[in-house]
Amino acid sequence: MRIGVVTFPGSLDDRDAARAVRVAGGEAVSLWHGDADLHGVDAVVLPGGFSYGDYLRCGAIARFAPVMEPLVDAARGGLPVLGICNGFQVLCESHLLPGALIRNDHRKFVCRDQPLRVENTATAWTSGYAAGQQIVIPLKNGEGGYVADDRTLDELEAEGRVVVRYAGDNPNGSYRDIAGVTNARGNVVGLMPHPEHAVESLTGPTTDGLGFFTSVLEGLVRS
Amino acid sequence: MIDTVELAAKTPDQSQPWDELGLKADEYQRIRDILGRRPTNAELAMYSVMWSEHCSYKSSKVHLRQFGDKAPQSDALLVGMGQNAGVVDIGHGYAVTFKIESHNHPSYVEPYQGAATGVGGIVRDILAMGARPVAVMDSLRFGPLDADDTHRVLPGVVAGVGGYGNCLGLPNIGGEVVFDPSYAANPLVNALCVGVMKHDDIHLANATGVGNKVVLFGARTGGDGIGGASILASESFDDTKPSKRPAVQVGDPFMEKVLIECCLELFGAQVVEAIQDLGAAGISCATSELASNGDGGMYVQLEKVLLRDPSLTPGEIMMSESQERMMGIVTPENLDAFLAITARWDVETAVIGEVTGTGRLIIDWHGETIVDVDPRTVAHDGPVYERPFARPPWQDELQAAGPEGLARPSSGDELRGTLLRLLASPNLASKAWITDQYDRYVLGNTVLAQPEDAGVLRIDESTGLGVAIATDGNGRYAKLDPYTGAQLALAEAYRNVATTGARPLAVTDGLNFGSPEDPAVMWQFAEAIRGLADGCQALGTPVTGGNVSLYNQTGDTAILPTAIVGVLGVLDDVARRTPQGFRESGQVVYLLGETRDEFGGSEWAWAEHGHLGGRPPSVDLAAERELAEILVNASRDGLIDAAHDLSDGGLAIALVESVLRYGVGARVWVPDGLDPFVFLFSESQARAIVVVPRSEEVRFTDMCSARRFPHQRIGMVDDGGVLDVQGQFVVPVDELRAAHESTLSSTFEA
Amino acid sequence: MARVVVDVMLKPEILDPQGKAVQGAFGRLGFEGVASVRQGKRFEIELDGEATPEAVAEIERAAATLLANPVIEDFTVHVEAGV
Amino acid sequence: MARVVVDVMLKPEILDPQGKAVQGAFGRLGFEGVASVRQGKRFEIELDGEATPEAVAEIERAAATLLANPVIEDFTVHVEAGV
Ligand SMILES: Nc1ncnc2c1ncn2[C@@H]1O[C@H](COP(=O)(O)OP(=O)(O)O)[C@@H](O)[C@H]1O
Ligand SMILES: [Mg+2]
Repeated sequence: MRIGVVTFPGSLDDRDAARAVRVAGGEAVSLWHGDADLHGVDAVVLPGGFSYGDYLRCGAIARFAPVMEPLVDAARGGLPVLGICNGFQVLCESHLLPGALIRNDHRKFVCRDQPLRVENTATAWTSGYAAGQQIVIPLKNGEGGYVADDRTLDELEAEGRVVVRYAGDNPNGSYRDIAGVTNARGNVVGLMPHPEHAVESLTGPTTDGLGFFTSVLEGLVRS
Repeated sequence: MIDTVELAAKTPDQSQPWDELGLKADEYQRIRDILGRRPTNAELAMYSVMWSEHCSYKSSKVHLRQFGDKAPQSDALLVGMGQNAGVVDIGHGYAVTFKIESHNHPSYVEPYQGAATGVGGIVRDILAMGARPVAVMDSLRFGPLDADDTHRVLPGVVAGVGGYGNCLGLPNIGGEVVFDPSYAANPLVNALCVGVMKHDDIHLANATGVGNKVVLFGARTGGDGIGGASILASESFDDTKPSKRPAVQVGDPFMEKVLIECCLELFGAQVVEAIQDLGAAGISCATSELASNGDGGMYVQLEKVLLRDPSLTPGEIMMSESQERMMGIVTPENLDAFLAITARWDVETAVIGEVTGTGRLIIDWHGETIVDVDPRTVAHDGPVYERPFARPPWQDELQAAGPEGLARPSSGDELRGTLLRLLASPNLASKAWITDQYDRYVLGNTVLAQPEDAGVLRIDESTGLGVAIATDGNGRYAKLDPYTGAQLALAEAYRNVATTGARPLAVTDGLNFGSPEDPAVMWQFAEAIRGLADGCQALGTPVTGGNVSLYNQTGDTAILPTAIVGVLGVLDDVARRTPQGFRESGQVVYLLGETRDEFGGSEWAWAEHGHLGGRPPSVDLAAERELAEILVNASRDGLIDAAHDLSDGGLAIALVESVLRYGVGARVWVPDGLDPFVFLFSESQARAIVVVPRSEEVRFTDMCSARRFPHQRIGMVDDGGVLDVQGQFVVPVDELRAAHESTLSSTFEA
Repeated sequence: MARVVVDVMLKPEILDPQGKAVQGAFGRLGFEGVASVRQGKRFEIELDGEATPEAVAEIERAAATLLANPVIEDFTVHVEAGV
Repeated sequence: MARVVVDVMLKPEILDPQGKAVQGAFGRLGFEGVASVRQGKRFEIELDGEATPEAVAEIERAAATLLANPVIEDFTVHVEAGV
């Protein structure tokens, strides 16, 4: 199974995302921001980093990259897409996911090992987890506060579209402790914490993040 | 009007502001002698900045030579001092380059940008060697934690280090934070970068090959950091210009990230002969160093430089310290391919000149020659000072006022209170409030990072080959005895690296001192270098490069003499690294090394009594070597599960740090014949604690005995949730954690 | 040459951590009488030519798609006089 | 109740990476005729009472110490009409 990893100018965790795909048993395909072609991949990861320096707003400029045109269409057509950190911000800016990410409430960059609760195991990227499972993966960002208006939040809750929630202290002021959400169809998932940094016990705090990548690979095999 | 070479020859008596530019009368005269005429404005700017202390090392050169003269024989050194950074062979065809750079004064003026551009600058140095930067570290010194100025400077510096490094995608794998009144108004911000390449990819910044193109690429040139040189514009030639250019350089880490990828693609495609980063003195420095390191000359058309501010004068363009710029030497055949790569990365590029065979550096501005010099006279043959130095008269008195008379805790309760207060003291408190602002995960190769003894990186995924790096420096020890103090910094960094299981290989240093014009400071400086060079010889770890920062003082008061030493070590398989935390109940804690009654310069004397006097702990480099071998062998053979070196605050602090890592408990007993206070808080060197699984105890102790290295069984790891120093006191782990972790956050979150 | 200014502010219902922090700092520094502080962005856009209605309409379009995120932000556009 | 606005911009000679990035995006998105973009901050400060000269002077003092970094930024303060 071929999973594309997009590199925007300023993407940082693209190598890590590709490594995670390989560790999970998939083939990682690099996709270039300026190339409006998905090269037939079976799923796409938008990695973390500071695309365009996070200038203006995180993800605001990357959203207009040529690669995003086919990506947005494919995502609407059901292609599994995972946005991690900056990738989540790009998905929100592209309106593939609701809400937005703003400056952390403590106004600092924060890097820590973050406990999360997996709330929705029906998405393409979380089917391998048990409902309510607690996992620990790295969180690292300056603008990770998830915000949306009350109606949107209520809708997300009602439809079970909150995918992961911060467990323990809320690290950034995210409304309703939301760490990640999905679209209605469950193929597009975005989250601030970094599952790709928790796939090897040597370099990660845990290997709890691997499930995101094995979930999508298993789903692709099944279909 | 532009001051040309022609005009300069005709107007020998034209007065020039050499004084304001920081040149001495004899230096100005020497420039006239070299040129056989007065310098042009642009030449004056160029010489003044290249002959400054910062660029020319004129006060330090005579001492720094010892690093070369005394360098131990080492097969590992591929490129030694003198280039942008030294290069070390780590095996399997891999080479590593690393270096420290200071950005002290700019970080005081504008903490965020000063620190950010400090990180940016050292990363470009590493990149220029042909290496991919893979991690950064930061070594910081501030005034007292409760000083107003620290509240202005520290958050900005930390945000700047993080803001730049995080955005560049370089994990921060370690550093230090120290508070001392001497750094008030003189904070130290030293950044270290480490890069990796294959042996074949090493590039030296030399301009060779007549006809090769000189290319400037990256950010546009603006008025950054040319405060001094703007004197030339405002005072003598063109009064209509703004008299003050911004001295503050602003960094654009996004530009630098793109520049890194672009440069690595240029190297990889083999379309560039050499790349030089632009740092201090900008184009002046890059052109004169490239030409001087090469075999010919260089011709530059300065008007081809792309400008952000079109009002800059030629002198200012040459001096500008705008960040995120690189200069490349490209053969004419490769130029198109070079430009295609920079275009792909949206990096603006201008061909500004070429390599010549004239032996001269000639710079034209719209067809008129404004610089015509022998580049060596600018870049290499600057003034060299043998500044007078003398052991200060107060040194004896300071050493005589030892810590012997200070009141010591004796009861178990007093020892307990001492421990809790020390844990919360600014220098020993957890630095997590700071390091949590740094990304340590990016690139996915960080095996150990803060709060471990050293940062450990995986270099090669297939073999597990990796490196460990630690930086250390103790200005209080060095104040008491600069020779010993520098060796103590070296010994600690060396020990920290070995503690993780890595074999120490090479050294970089950041020497931060007061004014070299003060003979007492110059003595501290000379002694520190002598100590470090001797120490490196004894440990077999050559100095590969470093940085000197002088004039760190307020009025007549210099900062503590601060030699920061970075040691690089290699691990054949990072899976074997030894972490610092206790984890498994039932394992045995050993103390390695000899504990003496040593409290001169200690954290205890300082934090509890505000006392600094006496002698620092004694150095025994042979013992350090022996200890390192034990730690490295034990890690390789799987004899130990955890290790932590002993340094500031002694055994008690190390124990707490190891216990807190995974929140276990430990029971410890005081060995017979040792005073509990000395056991817990002495700062004797060449010591570490290790945790040995029961099954390996015999093999481990046999190894220590065979080497006649002191080792004592002092405790057990347990899951009781307390630190129990038997017969003395018991403290719950939660109480230890609260004491350790609240100091910085309660200060800066108020 | 003309200058168009775009001001972008977070919608009132969205938490503004920076504004809140500034407000807190006002209090600590003894500046009295401040009921609330909101922090937003100001873009100064220099045009090559005049600020014709068409040029301003273009900037308005840019503000709505790029400079502001309509999910959380409101914006205003105005031509700055006398530049 | 009155509103005082403080606009903070980087000094003209200081590099503005954000403005540069926005300008680049303008170009790629096909917005023509933009010579330069600078990005700064806008603070909207609601006062409890009227914008008396004393109150505005207070805000000006705060702007110089708290809202702007005088090493690299300039600021302007004005009272917003009709709030
Ligand atoms: N400014 C900093 N940047 C990154 N890491 C830091 C910094 N300051 C301290 N650390 C890390 O915190 C841990 C504790 O620091 P310290 O007590 O100085 O270590 P040691 O005494 O072993 O040298 C180490 O892992 C160190 O690398
Ligand atoms: Mg240590």
